[in-house]
Amino acid sequence: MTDLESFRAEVRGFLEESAPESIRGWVNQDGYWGGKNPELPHPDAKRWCDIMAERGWTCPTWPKEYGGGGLDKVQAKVLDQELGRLKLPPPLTGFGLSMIGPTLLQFGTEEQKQEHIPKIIRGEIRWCQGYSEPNAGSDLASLQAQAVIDGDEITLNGQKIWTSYGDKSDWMFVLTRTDNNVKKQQGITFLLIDMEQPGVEVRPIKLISGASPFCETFFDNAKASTGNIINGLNGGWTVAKALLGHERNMIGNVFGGGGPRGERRGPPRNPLAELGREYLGEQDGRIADQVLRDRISQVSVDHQAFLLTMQRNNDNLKAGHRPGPESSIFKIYGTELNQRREELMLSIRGPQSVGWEGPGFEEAETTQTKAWLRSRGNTIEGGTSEVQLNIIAKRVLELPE
Amino acid sequence: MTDLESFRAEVRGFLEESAPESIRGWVNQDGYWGGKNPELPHPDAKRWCDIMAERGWTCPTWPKEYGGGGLDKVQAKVLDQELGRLKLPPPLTGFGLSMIGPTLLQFGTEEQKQEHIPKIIRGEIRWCQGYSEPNAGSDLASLQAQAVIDGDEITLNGQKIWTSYGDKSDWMFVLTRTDNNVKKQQGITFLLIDMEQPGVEVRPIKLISGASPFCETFFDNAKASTGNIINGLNGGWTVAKALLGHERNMIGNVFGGGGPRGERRGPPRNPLAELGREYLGEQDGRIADQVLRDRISQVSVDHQAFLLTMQRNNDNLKAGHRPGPESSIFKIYGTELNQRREELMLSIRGPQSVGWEGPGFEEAETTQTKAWLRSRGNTIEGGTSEVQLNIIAKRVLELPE
Amino acid sequence: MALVLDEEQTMLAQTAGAFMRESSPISRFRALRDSSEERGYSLDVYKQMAELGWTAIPFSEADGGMGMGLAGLVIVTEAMGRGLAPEPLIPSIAMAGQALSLAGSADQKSTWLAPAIEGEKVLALAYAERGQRYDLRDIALGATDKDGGYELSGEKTLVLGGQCADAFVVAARTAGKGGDADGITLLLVPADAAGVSTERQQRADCQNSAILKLEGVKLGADAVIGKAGEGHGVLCDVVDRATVALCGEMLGGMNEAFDRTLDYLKERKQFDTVIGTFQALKHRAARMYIELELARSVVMAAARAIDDGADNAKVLVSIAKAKLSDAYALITNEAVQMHGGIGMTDEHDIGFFMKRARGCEMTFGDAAYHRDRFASLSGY
Amino acid sequence: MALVLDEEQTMLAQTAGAFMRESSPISRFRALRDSSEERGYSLDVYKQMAELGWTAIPFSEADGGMGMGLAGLVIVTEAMGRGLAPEPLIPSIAMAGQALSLAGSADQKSTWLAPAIEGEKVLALAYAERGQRYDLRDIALGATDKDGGYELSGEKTLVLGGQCADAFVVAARTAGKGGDADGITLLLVPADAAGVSTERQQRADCQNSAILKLEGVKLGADAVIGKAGEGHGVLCDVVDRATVALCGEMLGGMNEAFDRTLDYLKERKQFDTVIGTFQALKHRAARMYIELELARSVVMAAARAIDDGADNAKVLVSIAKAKLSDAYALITNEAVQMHGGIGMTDEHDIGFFMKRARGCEMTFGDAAYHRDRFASLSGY
Repeated sequence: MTDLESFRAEVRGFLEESAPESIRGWVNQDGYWGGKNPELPHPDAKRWCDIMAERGWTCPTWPKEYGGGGLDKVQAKVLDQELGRLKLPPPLTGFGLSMIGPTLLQFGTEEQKQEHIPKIIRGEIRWCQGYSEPNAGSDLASLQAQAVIDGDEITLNGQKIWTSYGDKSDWMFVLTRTDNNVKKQQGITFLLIDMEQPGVEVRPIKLISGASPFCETFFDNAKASTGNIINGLNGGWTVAKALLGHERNMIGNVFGGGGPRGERRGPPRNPLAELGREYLGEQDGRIADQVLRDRISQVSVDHQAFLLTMQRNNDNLKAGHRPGPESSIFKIYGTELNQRREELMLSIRGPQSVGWEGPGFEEAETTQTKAWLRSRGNTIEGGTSEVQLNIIAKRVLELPE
Repeated sequence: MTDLESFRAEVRGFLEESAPESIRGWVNQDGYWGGKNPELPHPDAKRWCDIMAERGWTCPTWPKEYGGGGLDKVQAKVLDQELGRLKLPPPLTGFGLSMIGPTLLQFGTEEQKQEHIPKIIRGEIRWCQGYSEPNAGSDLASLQAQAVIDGDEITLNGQKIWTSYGDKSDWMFVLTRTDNNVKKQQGITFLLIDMEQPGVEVRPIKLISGASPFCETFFDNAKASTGNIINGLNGGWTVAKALLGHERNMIGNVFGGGGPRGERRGPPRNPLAELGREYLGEQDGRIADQVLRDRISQVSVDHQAFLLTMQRNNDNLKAGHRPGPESSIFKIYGTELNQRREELMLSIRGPQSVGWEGPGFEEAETTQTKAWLRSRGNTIEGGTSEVQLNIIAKRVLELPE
Repeated sequence: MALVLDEEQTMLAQTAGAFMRESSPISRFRALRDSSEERGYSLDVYKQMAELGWTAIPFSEADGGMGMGLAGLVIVTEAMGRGLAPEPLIPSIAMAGQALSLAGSADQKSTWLAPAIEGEKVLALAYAERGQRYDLRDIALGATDKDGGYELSGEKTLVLGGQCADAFVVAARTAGKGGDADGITLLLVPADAAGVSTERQQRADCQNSAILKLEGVKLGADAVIGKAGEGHGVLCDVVDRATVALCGEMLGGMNEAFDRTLDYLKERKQFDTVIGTFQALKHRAARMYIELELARSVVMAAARAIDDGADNAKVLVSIAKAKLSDAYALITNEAVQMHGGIGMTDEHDIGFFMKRARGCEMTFGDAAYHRDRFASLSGY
Repeated sequence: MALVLDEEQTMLAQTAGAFMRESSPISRFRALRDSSEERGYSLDVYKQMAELGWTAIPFSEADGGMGMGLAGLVIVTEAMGRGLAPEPLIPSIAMAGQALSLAGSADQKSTWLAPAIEGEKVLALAYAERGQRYDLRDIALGATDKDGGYELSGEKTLVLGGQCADAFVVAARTAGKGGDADGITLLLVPADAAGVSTERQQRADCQNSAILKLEGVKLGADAVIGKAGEGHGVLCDVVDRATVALCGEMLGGMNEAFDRTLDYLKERKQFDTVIGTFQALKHRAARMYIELELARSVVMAAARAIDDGADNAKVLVSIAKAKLSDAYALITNEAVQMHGGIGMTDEHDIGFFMKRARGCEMTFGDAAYHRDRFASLSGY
């Protein structure tokens, strides 16, 4: 038995013994986010997280010294496979795991890592991201939230917007303005702040599509300690950029519709075609309205082309070629494709697409109409399409400024 | 009998007596352009021009003192109606009549008018326009053709491009650079130059669609006299702009497909639909290919909307409202619509659209394919679509620079 | 058919614009949306509109109208579109009122049309049924002969302005089957007749429509508008007129959305510069402007063609609705995109126009439907 | 099916690119166009391609090929597309050669396929007929039974590489009627058979095709490729392969047109600044880039799917041709527009790509045809 085989046996044994029976096969899009007052999408969600965190397996590849699993990539894959075998859900999700944790591991001091990483791994603290401001959207670096330092204490005033799950989070990693007299990128400090204090107020944002996870966050003499500055005073832009790149890839993948499936054979199930058949009827086995049928094919063909391009990108990476800035195309194309798909569904549903709620409309109809409205934000959030096009023009095409 | 009635009687009598019988009912898209060695699209074209020029009726509203007809607008309309009654073609056309003549009347000195206007009216001199240069397209003011003045003599060096009918013209009105040390618009002189001299060489330009009326004109120490400067040294930009506005309206009208027909009733003959029926067949009275049928409707609906907008613009002018810079929309929309129409015709003809000449292709097919290629230039010549969009953004929408 | 406003129309446009700016800012629309009041519009504002004569505009003087035609009506629906005013001018005047005007008996006119023109009664036209798309022959709701009159049972949906209407013009089938042009009858059904009830619908565009439920509603023979079984032609004419009126509303909405976006482009700063300086946005704004200009032309032409009884009136109606549907969607999509994140919030007003654009698109046929109709009317 | 070039393919791409840059600049294409020579391509260059092994790429080793499949072939057609090389690789190798490879007898292979692979013979596939669009069942040209063989009379058009071909694979009808899938037979017709003549066609894209005239051409039963009456399936498979090869060419052409436009944007000045600084042009260029990336993915996927015999191969072929048709047209339209007036002159090379884009679009089905096929294959 190789080392890997014995590792697999160990993992399998542990999971079979320890994982709550109840959580096997449980599928939840959102996952378990942890935090001080965690929401429990499944009664055993926290228990399952605790069991895994005990071994550091909520963050399998993170260093053991901070409570991580200390696994190498091959081992982590084994763990993943074994979880899949027992249909076990990921024990923990959230911005601690995906964003601030890796950032701390890269930029944090020893003290900062000791302080925050273990809590992230154990899902004790739920994190949110404080980047955008009402007047700093595409031009993030023009942010204004002012942090004033006096000895060890920092006082923060200003406003953040588009804070996802701000109302459910315990701590925020936030970009603050700490110098107004230098080039704007050079006066930004990356700060961790405890949201449980009187100076921090969070208000959920309602979108045109209805409720949303987004919030506005207001700082009125909110306090933080200088020990929670990451990468030094006025060193925040470097950290922010590293994080942003990560976020864009995530979004591209989300809107791509679940990523590439290299080995899939035959025509995949096409929900647009099914909708077309339902609302437009059939004639000789074809969707009766040939103009809409052609539009369905346009979107479907483009969708396939997009998935294949994501696959090609992955295959290139796997083959050891460097990733290029061309990944910007995924964000633009994926989000616009999603909008086109949603608009096409409106057209297919016709008069039944005007509803917000019943009576007279089915839930599938009103849900889709709201999804359409929500999709209009896809080309704005996470870097507008216009900014992405600028990036391609500059970095890929090397067109002059 | 009112004055107008007696005028009409006089006109009618004159035309019935003097107009060559042979030319009645003659329709020619291009018309008679005059010049020193005029082309005769009809054997009596020059005779007919001479007869009308005798009375100044080639340019009915121009002042009598320079040989024009001296008619007011109402009289000119009567003349037009009487010409129509006898199916008589316009006696003369060309850039003398439409462009440099009106410009001279507005900007020329008494001496210049005396010298040039009578010859224009009589069709003795064929004029062409020397504006664009290889490196001064959309940015016309950056033109380089250098005119150096020594006493009464001007020496011109440089190159012009896109000179329509340069190879058939006798004189050119040309924009020249006369001062390199001021803002570029302020160092331009508008000059009239005799092309029959060793220093002027004209070469026709072949386009991607085949032969064209366009030429390149090369000046190698070409000579002109200072008496032929219009609006003074370095005063050329004002003249050029006045002329350009005029040209754009002309082009918009051309691509609009013949202008508005307010009183037309019922669906007009639709050549796209006829082509669709021919190449795609019919089913239940409809064009069999419903996707192309929808594309035909898209172009046709947009064409009607465009014609109605031209009509609305005219109706507004008739009602005494001022013309606005929004006429830029006609150039953009008309030319792009024409391109869409040509591309749609390619699609309808399918494989039969790949021909340049026979065998295997009908003349209607190869002619259309060349017309498609030619149409691609429509959004470039006479001010690119990009420049037109800039104009709308600036002058109509008042967006900041 | 001159595509220009005459003096009377110019004055109407000025007063309509001023009245709507004054009495129907978007804040009013928002307040109505957020209120739980069943009516969904202001009866007070509607009565003022009637006092201004708006409810009388399209009708002949013989009917007690102003004889200003659809060319006049689109002027006020345009003004209403700018403010997203939810008052039932189109349902009561351009739809049910037009049906009575075109085919109603003298008695029906005096009982229902006259008070509708006065703004004292509000009418609605109920033709749409669940599962129907845009074809006006798809009427299945049956009216059965009963005691020399009719008995009606079934359900209509998307009855514009149907909540709180005083009476309904109901398109019912007295012969044939769904899909037939023949056999459709228009019937006048008072809201207080036994068996009639409505349920207000919640729409994404927050405009007003209702489900109309008819349970064994008994009507006399005098409830028939025009001739029994021949309602399809009237219905088509009415919906054509309503389509043009709606196109007027759409024109107002897209102009308002565009103006707001233009203002935003001139004021919003990113990267230390006003975003209206970015050429890519300028070009897109210029293209929207072109679409706005074309849209205005086709609305004016369609209204005048119907007023003149022109042969090509139906063709022009389809041109108008096809163009307006696409243009309103384009402009409002772009408006939200150019507003960025703030445009996605419910707090900001620009999203209302995007929602309304789609609501209008899916009413009386979308662009593809009208291009198909254009093609058929053009004989190909 | 990894969408990435392996080592062998990478090397092929490098040598193919280098060879084409060296031996097939656009100036050569122009010179061929302006020459009155009947052949329309360089036999010398074609022989060099064969020496490089290109003519052997897609065939199995059993057939004397290199076994590199379509995935290999699209690499060289892409390189050829950059230089608009008119050599008949697609007609002889991807079309007629594939037909022989898929369905030919041992004898047919040794007589015709082997020398085609050697580059010593050039073959062509004649299937298109005047009045046909893209449906491969629309074969009317009749082959009648005669003396245990066939007699062929009629005309084929748009026979790619048909001028100067040494033999033709002709799709003829031996049963049924135009529109039927059954009854189509592929026949091998040597160019020097009695009654065979060709006439070169003049195309807007200046590529090579011919009319093939058959007047009482007599063939033995051994002329049948595969089984009589069952040629439709082979023809479809062959045209699918040729479509992918053509998509490779299109990919090369659109990349070349784009690169040239990008260079021009970086160099051309207007209003005292390089036009590549204008944001509106930048955004359009970025959108073209996205289309280029998608295009490359779908071409690679379609080639590999056919090579692997994947179930979804036909779907991927239609995806590829639909995408490439639209993308090549878009990019070349934009290329000419961005070049401005100079791009409209015959003297400048960029227009060649715009012409070729349409020539390719109308070959083997345009985007709409392939979207329709995609839908049918997907079962809706």
